[in-house]
Amino acid sequence: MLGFGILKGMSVTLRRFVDTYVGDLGKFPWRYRSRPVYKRMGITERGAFTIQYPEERVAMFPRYRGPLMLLTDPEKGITRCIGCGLCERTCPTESIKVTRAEEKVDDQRVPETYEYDMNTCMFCGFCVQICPQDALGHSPELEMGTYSKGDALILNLDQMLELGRKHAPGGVWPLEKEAEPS
Amino acid sequence: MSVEQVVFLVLAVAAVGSAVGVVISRNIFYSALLLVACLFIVAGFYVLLEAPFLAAVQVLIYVGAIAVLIIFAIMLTERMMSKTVRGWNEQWWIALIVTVCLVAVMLYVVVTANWQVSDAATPSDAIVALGQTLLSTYVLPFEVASVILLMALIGAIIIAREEEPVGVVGEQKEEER
Amino acid sequence: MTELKTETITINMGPQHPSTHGVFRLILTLDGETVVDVEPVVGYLHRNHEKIGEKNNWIQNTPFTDRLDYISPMSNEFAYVLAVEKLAEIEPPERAKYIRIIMVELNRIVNHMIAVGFLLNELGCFFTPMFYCLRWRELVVDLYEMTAGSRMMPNYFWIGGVSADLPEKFLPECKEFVDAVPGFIDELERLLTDNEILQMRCRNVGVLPPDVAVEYGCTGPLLRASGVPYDIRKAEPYSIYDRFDFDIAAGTVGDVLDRYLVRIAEMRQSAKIVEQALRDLPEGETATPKKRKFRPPEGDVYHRIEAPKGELGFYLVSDGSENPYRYKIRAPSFVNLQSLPYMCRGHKIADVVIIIGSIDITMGEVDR
Amino acid sequence: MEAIQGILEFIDQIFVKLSFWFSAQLANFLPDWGVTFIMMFATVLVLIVFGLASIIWINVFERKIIGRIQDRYGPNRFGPWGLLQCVADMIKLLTKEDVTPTKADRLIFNLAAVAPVIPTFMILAVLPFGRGMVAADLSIGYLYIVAVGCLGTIAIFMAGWSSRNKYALLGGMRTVAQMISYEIPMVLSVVGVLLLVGSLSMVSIVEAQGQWRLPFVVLQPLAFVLYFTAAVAEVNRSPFDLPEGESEIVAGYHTEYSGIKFAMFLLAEYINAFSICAIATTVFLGGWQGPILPSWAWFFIKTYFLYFVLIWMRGTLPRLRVDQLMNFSWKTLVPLALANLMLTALVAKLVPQYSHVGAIAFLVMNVVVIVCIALVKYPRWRRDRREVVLVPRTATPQVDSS
Repeated sequence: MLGFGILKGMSVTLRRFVDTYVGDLGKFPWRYRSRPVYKRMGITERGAFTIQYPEERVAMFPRYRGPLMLLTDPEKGITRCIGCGLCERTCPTESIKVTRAEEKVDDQRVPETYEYDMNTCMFCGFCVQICPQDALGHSPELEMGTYSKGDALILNLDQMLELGRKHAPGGVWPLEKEAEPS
Repeated sequence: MSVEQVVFLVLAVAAVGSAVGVVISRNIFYSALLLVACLFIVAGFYVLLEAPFLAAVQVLIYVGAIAVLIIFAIMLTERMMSKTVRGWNEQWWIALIVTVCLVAVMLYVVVTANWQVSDAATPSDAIVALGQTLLSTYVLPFEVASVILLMALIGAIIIAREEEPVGVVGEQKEEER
Repeated sequence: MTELKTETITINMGPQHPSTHGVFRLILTLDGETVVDVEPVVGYLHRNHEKIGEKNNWIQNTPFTDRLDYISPMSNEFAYVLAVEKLAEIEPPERAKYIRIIMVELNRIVNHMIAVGFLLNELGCFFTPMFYCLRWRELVVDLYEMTAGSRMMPNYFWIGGVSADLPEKFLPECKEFVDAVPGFIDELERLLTDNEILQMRCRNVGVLPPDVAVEYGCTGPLLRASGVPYDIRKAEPYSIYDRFDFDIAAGTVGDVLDRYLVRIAEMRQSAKIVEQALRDLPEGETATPKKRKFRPPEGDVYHRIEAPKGELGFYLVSDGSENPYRYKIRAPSFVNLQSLPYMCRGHKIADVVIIIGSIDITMGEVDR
Repeated sequence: MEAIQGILEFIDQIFVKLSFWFSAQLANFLPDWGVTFIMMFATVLVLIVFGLASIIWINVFERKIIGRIQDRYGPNRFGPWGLLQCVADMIKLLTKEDVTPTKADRLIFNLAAVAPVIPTFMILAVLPFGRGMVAADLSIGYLYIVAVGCLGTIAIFMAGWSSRNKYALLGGMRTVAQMISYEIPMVLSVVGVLLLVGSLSMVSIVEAQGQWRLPFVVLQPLAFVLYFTAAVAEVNRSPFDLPEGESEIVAGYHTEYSGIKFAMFLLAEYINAFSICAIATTVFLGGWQGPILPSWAWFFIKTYFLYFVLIWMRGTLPRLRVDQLMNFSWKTLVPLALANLMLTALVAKLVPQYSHVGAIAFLVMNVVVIVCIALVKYPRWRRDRREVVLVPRTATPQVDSS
């Protein structure tokens, strides 16, 4: 009636407007936090909520389902994968191809080739859950952009092992278990 | 030749040119736009005659309102949008006769009229004087004009009104089902 | 002069149009700005979902259901998983049941926030309420990511439980979120509910009388706004909905304003349910042991849930093999969209946009 | 003390002095008419450069404020604090392909892209930016603004028609209907002020407020609200941005325009929005009058404050519908403007001018009008309030589908 509703609404937006500046003051003079922040923003926190991406980087949640990586057993120094191919069979989009090597290493079967096609992967996580050896994990990688689709997004065995060594030196997934001292 | 005369000549040529354009243009939308241009140039004449008030009113009413209405009407009328509207029809000779007569009368007036030249300077507050004159000396014609305009408005509404008001949305739907 | 003859113009609204919620085409016949007829054209996003479902085995289907109504993935999974569990007679653990309820109700809040936000955006609020709503959606998808690992396509529900237990930080953060929801909704209402322009725009626009709504098979907030308090959570309680105390919001007129208000009221009720579920959450297992494949007995099943957009049902036929023999989805958006031409006729072109917004469709679900 | 005043005076008049100095320099080697001509040309150039340059900050200003309202930062990547964002946008627009649809009427299509910019710059000519800082103090000031303002209608209509696009046509039709309807309350609401001033000249309007020692917004608050509402509609800004309502008719009349031609429409829109704020400042907020700060600073402070309100409204309010828009103009704004005009005339006749009694009388008059409207509207608003029904427990409802 008579614009009171309009004024009420405008008071809300004005408050938000002022709040963003108050929030900025809180960050002063480090407007861009350079270290990764765990919490994207507080639930009751007010103020601007955008993350200034290249400067501010949010740490991924430990369970974040990124591209697959093959985990390495830190004690043995070889991968945990035995090349059984269960992941290949459970994958709904047929993105994984594994072949098993003829000879064993350290009394353990190992894969000869592993081909993971990120073009078709839907990141459902079935392969990780089904793996009997717990040899697969999701890497917290998120900048996997390339200039072309196709071969650039197909990872082979070495690349996946590399990802695993980089992100999960302890050789366990989810990464929250990694943090636990055991 | 003074600056005023040069400006007058330019304006006059532009005005006549656009007026001719209105008549001979095949595309009726172009005609309408040229009419706008013509009316706008006429406002320029008023400025030249040191009657800025009249110029502003000319632009406001003729360009801003009437010309827009004309364009609106053209655009919303069927078949007017096509680019080849014929410039004449069977009655062209009647129009020619009427036009010739009109031109003759106007020429006669122009030639025979006694054009008075006033030496008095234009009053600085012409608007105030104009307002006072309109509401004192010429109050009757002013009021009559407004009444006539009002009648025209009401008449237009009555003619355009539909006899049966369109039902409310809900009612229409009742029938459909 | 009884009637002025006017010419109608035909306008293609979509497939690329800012406010058709995806690739959706409307053929509008307009008389001036008044809509004479509407013909919705769907199918631009068709991707053989049901056929893919027959090719996949029973377990592999869950991540695909996320892609149906991508605004509320948890509800889709919930419906599918419940249907398979009903078919195979699997009973998930208690804790998993509560976790599911928490997720699905959070999902309802998110979905309604998106619906309300986009509706207001289509009313011309230049993204402000939408950004406020998206901010809150962000909080919920953070909770999803924390738990399931993915924001939009969580693939969290399993046949026989959920894929992982809740992480440590989930409970306090979820509690904090649920406590903050009513405050946020109050702010949203203060922002626009009393706004004169919104009231003018939404009042008596796109009225859907209750009997017509039932005839069209509308469900969800659309039906409830028309004044039919029908909610599957109450009408035939599935899972453990009979343990919670909540109300059904129903409108009185059935116009866009009512749908807006009903959605807002439902958000409050959902927050209430999550609160109760968090309070009663038992300890224990969250899933039956995982398998790669399983074979349900022969037979068919139809299970429906109250998804945020309406009745979401899965009809599954099993021939005892690893794959479903038939996999059919009753998608609420698709059915609710049928009432669009009825609601639009006689309104202005600007109303068509907000009526689409008030139905709350997701093209992923309509076209499948 | 006097020294300070002298400095303030100098800063106040710095632009005027600059222009005198410039013309004096010219007079050294040019005849009289040459100086006049060059000064005219220079003034026009300054106004145009001002108009173009102000886009650069107005645009960033607008986007940053909208961003802040929406809990975002707004542009902050290009230049310090993102201030050069507009430059980047301009480069993008200039290098874009200039598309003309095949079916479009080429001549008018191209002409229409330029046409709306001309009247917008013409309006700047009569705005007093500071004490003595006006390009042309026309005796018909406000009438000139209205007359020139209505030229934009035709340009937009040309754009809508010549695109041969149905969305553009709808947008064009909406624009014309809207602009014609809102011109009337816009003019009528200011007439009350003109009545108090007794002149149409923008400079006299500002000076009259100096004589009252009050801005007219105190004497005519209702007129101010009416003017601002109508003017916002006149320049197609939110919540009256129907001609380009992006959720309904894509982009309205400039749907088919791209690249530099699109930039021209944008330019016209921003300068128009600036102009209405400047006019409102001049007519209602006392123009360049204010203590201590130089006059032009006051003018810009007030104008940009109003511009902020404009952006604020854009960030908050939903859009009206076509028929409601027309209703609002003809059934609300016009009658109120007329009532305001008649009451103002009455009060102005009864009370002495430039007095406190007069000011109080005007204020009381406005309060009475507003209270009357409230009394009429309140019962209906109470009746129309809508709330949802909460049903605690139901079985499957039985619907009578007969």
